[in-house]
Amino acid sequence: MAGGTEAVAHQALEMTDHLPVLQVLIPFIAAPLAVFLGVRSLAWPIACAGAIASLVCSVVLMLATLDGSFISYHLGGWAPPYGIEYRVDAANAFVLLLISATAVVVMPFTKASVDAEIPKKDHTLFYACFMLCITGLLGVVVTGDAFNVFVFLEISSLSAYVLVSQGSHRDRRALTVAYDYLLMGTIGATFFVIGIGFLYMATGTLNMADIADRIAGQGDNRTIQAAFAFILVGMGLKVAIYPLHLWLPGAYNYAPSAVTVLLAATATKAAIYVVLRFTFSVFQPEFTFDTNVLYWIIIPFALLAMFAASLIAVFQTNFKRMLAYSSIAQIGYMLLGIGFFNLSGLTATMVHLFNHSITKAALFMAVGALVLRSGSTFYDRIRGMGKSMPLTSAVVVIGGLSLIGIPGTAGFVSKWMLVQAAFELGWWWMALLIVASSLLAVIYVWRVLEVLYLGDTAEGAQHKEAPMMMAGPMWVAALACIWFGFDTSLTLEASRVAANGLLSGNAGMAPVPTTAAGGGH
Amino acid sequence: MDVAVLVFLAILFPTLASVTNMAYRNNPNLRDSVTFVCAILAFACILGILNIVGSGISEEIVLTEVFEGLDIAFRVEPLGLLFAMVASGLWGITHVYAIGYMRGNNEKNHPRFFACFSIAIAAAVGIAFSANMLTLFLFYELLTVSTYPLVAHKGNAKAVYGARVYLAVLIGTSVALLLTAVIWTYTLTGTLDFVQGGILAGKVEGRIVPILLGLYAFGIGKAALMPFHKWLPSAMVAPTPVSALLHAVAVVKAGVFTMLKVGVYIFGIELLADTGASEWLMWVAAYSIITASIVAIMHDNLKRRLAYSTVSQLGYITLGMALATKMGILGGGLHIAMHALGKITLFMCAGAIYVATRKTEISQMTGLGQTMPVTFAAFGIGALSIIGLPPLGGSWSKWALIVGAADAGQLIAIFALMLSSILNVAYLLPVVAKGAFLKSDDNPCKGVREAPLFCCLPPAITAVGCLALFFWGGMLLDFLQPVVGDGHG
Amino acid sequence: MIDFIPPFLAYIAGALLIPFLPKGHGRSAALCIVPVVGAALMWPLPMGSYGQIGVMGLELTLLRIDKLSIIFGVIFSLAAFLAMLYAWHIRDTIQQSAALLYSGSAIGAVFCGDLISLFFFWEGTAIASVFLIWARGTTGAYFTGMRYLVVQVASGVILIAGAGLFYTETGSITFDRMQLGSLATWLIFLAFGIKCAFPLLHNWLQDAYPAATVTGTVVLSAFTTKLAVYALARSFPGTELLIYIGAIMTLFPIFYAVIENDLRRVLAYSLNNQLGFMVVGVGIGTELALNGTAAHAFAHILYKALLFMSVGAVLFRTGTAKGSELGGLYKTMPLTMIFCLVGAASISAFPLFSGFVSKALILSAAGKAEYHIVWAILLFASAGVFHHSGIKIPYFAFFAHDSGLRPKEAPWNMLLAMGLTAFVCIAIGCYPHPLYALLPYEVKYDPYTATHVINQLQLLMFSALAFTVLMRAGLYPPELKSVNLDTDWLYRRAGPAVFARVAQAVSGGWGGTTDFVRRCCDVMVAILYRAHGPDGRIARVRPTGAMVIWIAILLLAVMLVSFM
Amino acid sequence: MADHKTDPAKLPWLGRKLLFLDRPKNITLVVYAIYALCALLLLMEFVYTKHPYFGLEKIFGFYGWYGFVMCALLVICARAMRVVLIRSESYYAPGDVESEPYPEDGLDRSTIDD
Repeated sequence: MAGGTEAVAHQALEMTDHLPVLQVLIPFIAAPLAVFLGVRSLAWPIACAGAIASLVCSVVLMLATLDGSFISYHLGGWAPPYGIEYRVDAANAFVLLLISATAVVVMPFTKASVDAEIPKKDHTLFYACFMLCITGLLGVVVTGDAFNVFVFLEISSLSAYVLVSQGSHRDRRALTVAYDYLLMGTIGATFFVIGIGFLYMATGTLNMADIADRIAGQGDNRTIQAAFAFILVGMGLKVAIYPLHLWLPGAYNYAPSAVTVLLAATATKAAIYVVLRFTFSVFQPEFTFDTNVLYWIIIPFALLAMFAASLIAVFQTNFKRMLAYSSIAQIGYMLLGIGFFNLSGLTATMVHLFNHSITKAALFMAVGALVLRSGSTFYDRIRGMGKSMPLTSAVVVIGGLSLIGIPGTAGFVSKWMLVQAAFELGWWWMALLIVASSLLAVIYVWRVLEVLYLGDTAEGAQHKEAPMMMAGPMWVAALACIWFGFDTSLTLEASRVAANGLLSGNAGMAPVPTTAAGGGH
Repeated sequence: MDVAVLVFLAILFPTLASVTNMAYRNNPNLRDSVTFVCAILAFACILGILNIVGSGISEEIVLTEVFEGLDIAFRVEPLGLLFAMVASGLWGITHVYAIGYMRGNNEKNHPRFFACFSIAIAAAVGIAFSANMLTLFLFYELLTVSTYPLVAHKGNAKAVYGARVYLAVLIGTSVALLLTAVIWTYTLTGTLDFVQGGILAGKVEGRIVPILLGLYAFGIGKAALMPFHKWLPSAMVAPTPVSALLHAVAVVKAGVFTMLKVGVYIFGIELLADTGASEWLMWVAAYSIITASIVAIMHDNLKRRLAYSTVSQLGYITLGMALATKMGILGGGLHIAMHALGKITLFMCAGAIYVATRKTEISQMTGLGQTMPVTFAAFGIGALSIIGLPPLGGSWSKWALIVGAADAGQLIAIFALMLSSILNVAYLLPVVAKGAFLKSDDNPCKGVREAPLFCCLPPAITAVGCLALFFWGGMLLDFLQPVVGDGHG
Repeated sequence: MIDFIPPFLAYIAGALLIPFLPKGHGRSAALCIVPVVGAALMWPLPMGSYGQIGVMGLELTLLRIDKLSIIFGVIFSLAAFLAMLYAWHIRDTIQQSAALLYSGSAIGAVFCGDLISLFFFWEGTAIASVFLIWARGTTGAYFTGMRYLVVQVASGVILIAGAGLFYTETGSITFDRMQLGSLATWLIFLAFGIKCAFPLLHNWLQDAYPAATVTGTVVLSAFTTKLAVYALARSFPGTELLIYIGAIMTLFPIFYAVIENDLRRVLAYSLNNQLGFMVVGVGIGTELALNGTAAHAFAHILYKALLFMSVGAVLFRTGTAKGSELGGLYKTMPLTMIFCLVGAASISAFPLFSGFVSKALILSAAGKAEYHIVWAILLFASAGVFHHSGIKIPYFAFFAHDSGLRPKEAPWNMLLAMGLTAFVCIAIGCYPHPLYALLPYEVKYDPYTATHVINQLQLLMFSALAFTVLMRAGLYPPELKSVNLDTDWLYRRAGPAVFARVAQAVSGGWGGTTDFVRRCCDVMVAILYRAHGPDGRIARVRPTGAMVIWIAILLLAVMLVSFM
Repeated sequence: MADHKTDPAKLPWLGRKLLFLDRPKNITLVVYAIYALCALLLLMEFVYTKHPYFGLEKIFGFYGWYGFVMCALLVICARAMRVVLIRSESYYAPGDVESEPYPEDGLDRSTIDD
């Protein structure tokens, strides 16, 4: 299944061949369109159309790359390494699919929640930023050019800052938080760009595949090592690796519900993808510094995230904030999978990327619905809402179970892979640590469930079920959580192909004829 | 009909009952009757399976592949069929009882209660027919999650606390230990299928076997092996039908059933016997049996006492597995059925007493037997079956276990079984004796009548069942023979 | 086609049916008919084994008719009939059913041919009989019943454990002659021993029989221990150990009997003593000895029942069976007194009474087998039993000082039952041949030789003389309201005290430990909360500066690791 | 009631016949009868041939004196035992050694069908 097949690197001849760029271009065009048409009521349909179109693109791309091949698209016909190359293989097609699918699913939810939370006059702007953010995320993932990654990263980040600040209509603190987010995000981006600068210094190229080719065998080059450090730390901030997570809880908490859903489900995932890409494709896994960093930096910090962030989540009294910290903890799992540096580990990371994304989408949408009805996310305000909002609460249950990793949910699949990876390495103690941290997840999830189902309804509260526009997407995500807990043919397969590709480091210019299957055995 | 269809139907009917309960929350009679019909149909399905498969082993019925070489799949084999028969067969009876109990007690939230109850049954049937450890684990967790609302049903602080302990222990052990063990096994063998003779044979050796067994044994928290038994007494805050069916039959039996499955089909008794890996487990089980019995004597609260009795009795089955002899396994399997019927009778009687008199402490029940003869007679029969006295089913499983222990040359196991029987007498029969024969000073019978028909008929039926099992004991054992590779399997 | 029905089924059917019969004479009559039916089912069957059932790969034998089982079957049926007649006036369904089940189980046990069935019936006797104790309804009876049941069930589980081991060792579960040696047989031996009230295992007997109902005790006295004797005779004849155990059994209860106040307990002690004779007989194991055991069991059941009946009648009429409370009853209960005297004479082995013709067999066997000391002990025990059962019981109940009680004569059914029993006792004593014909082996023994009669009379009369002299001299211990310590002290006083201490220590230790752990957990949670809680150090969202520091640190760390 | 208890005429026939035992003088007679009987039995030693199992049996009047001595010893030992063993009736538990409710349904219960 892995590698081996002839890469489809060719001139763009037909419409379908332009998919990699269309993928990005469509939402990119939808954004200004939403503003400049000037009809507020049209903003949402346009955004929807854009999202759906890009989903179609990503589905086709995914299908095309599932066999382990990759598609190289030369922007403007300029051949790499001089021109910008969009390169799609299983790994990023998977993430593309994830991002665009999430965008589509949350669209109806966004409508309902935006109508409720944001003044009408800002709607067009909101949807424009929303689409820009998606554009940026898709671009980060699809591009094969290092500097282009930075550009798209900034597109998504800047629009995200704006989106977060939209929360100020509900709570003024959103502004401060957005400001913090901006500062920190910019620092991260700066580090990232410095790293790319180093790389350019060392190789004279910006094409990732080309860089990979050129730095092969230069494992002891200090410049390259420094580049790696800067890129890792810079992206680490976007990923919200544990001590660099400080922007995240605030941003998630105060952003409008729809934005939280989008950010939680996609933004950090795109960043993780970048980390993966750079760690395994640009820099070579054989580099000892690479593996050293994985073992000595990534794994400890991943563990730290799994426990410290989970503990914070345990003690939270604010549902949304709790989920934010849970996200940080779950990111720890993904990092741990990277740190394991074997096929199962990377598969676990990839699959968890996906599974956690749908889980958190479901949960944050449920939170959005709760906010809509109760006006707050604090436990004492949403007490007993399991009775008045059974559909929403059921989503919380399903999402919560997936978060814990109860079998039959998507979360279980990724946890299984992760533990399996640990066992394959013979690190049984690591397996125990993983399950121990998921016990913390049991606690924080169950606190919420108890609040929802066992608490007495707050005085005078007259809640009703969330509108269909919200409940629908929520349930799509929730059912996806269950579906992907059973049917892993898409997620696990794609993840495995992607992981295989990453581990074999076949990111060079020339198609790699054969690929070693996995590095962990 | 095809076995596959029947297996799906057997799981589907409880699910359907659950959906009905949620959908028609305002029509109690409809809900209850549909549930009852579903119970009958589910049981009929399982009898249908029995009719087709007999004590053989069916083809694997694959639903979907989750991991490489790991499916969600079902397969009917005697042990599972027995468990499914017990769980679903008793469901209908308990449902009748639950109607009487819930209405008689004016409990709230009926739809949620019955919905979760039915889902739990579906999960139990799923566990019974699982073809591999993954499927089993899936339903195992479903069972935990679906029973949590039942434990927390009353919603007061005590119930919430009890439910927390319940969840913490069950989820905690299964996620932390069982899952680890399962994945470890998978990593070692590349499969989790339940295969005659075990899958680990030849794949592991040395110290790993007992360690892995330990992860399984303690990871299966539902088997309530000490020290992970605490959830069981905690779960007694639940309404009595829950204690009766779930915490005496479905949930705990799911635990020990899993234990047996692991022993027989994952490790294989030859491996356990050859390596002696399960010897320590036998000690733990023996300890669990005795200690829980002693603790049971100390408790005055009837349900709590019964809970500890269950802990002790579950130890029998774990012990049977740990003996790693054919008779031990068969004895454990038999005890699943024998104890199920006995204990459900006891719990239903405890509930009937509660419905009729609101009394929960044994010391308050003195003299009640004079006015509640049916309930107390049923309790007496159930108790005798638990103790393992003739002419009740419990005596056969005890015999099989003793022979199994003798085969293994484990005198300590025999001793534990003997001592436990005596302790059983000491904590179960006083209830009957005091209730039926002692006269109390404060005339507790004043205004007390026999529990409503819905509450006292089901225990009477199960009590008769205990009696019937005595005569079917040999048949059951023959039925289970293929599990250990003998007979016509 | 089934051409036989195991007799125990008659009892079980009866027990299940009688709750549906209206209370009254009809039901009582039905109760009496059941043993007759049982006997009728058993009697015509030729020797051999019937009713083999294959269960779990084991072959159970429900019915094994041979000389040994027949004699016990006959006497058990007879005892059941007499007890039912004695209990004619009872209107308590539970007692009636229990009595039938109890007798049925005992008869089932006698006829079964394998250890599993034996276990079932063995436990059946335990469970059914306890209701006869509980039925009395007093707190004392309740606790006694519990103790009794625990002991009886213990005997059963030891039996089943032994059977299990035996099965594993030999692949057979036949209930037949076995050798002491392996753990399996020792366990079986112990199980029999408990029910047989071996010394130190005996106290359940003296505890339970006085606590049961008036009629219950009569039933109890007949079956449990004799079943154990039968089991021993079946499995361990000729086991020398039994001789010594039996000798001790005959000996020590008579001391207790002398100082015991409760007359039913006195009888229980004397029952124990009489069992000793049978156990010795089994231990000697010669044909003569085994005949003696069987005959003595036969006779014993009758006269012991008769004694319990007469004391029971007194209890029924006066509400007490304590020697210190009774006396002078001969005036109003003369018939009862006479029946009691018949029983007393029988147990004392007066010539022309049943004990005389049966006990002699055992003594002769002991003598022939050259067990001198045992023989002397048995002789002493014979004298002793006359002393306390033959003299003390009637004396303190019916004569002695006048207690002032003037109860009515016993009810007609009791009198009838006692009368019949007394008649059989005398009949056997006068004409032992039918009994001898029933015995397992051919009997070549004539009890009525001049030597035997005179020697026996000498022994008894001089014992009576001793009693008289001591009584006149005021040396005889008076009847006092009291209890005497026996082995039950171990489990009623010492055991609970030790257990309470241990439990206190353990639960204290456990409580302390859990408290400590809980406190540790609380502290840990508090610490964690301080750090991770919503306002905690770690959860606080700090200014951007903190973040920058972290970035710097992380960068440094990554570089450091990379550069290494 | 009082009549019933004291009036000999109301006693059963057999009871009336045995009333002589109430007089101490008669009891002494009975005692003497026992003495006489014992003496007679001792004399019987001369009229039959012994078939002893043991040498012990050949001693003159063995069964007699053995019975007497042993019984005397028995009583004396038991007396001594009692000193050590005796406890009050409520030693183990109050109500442990209890009578039927005295008398449960009256000394005079005439019917048995209650």
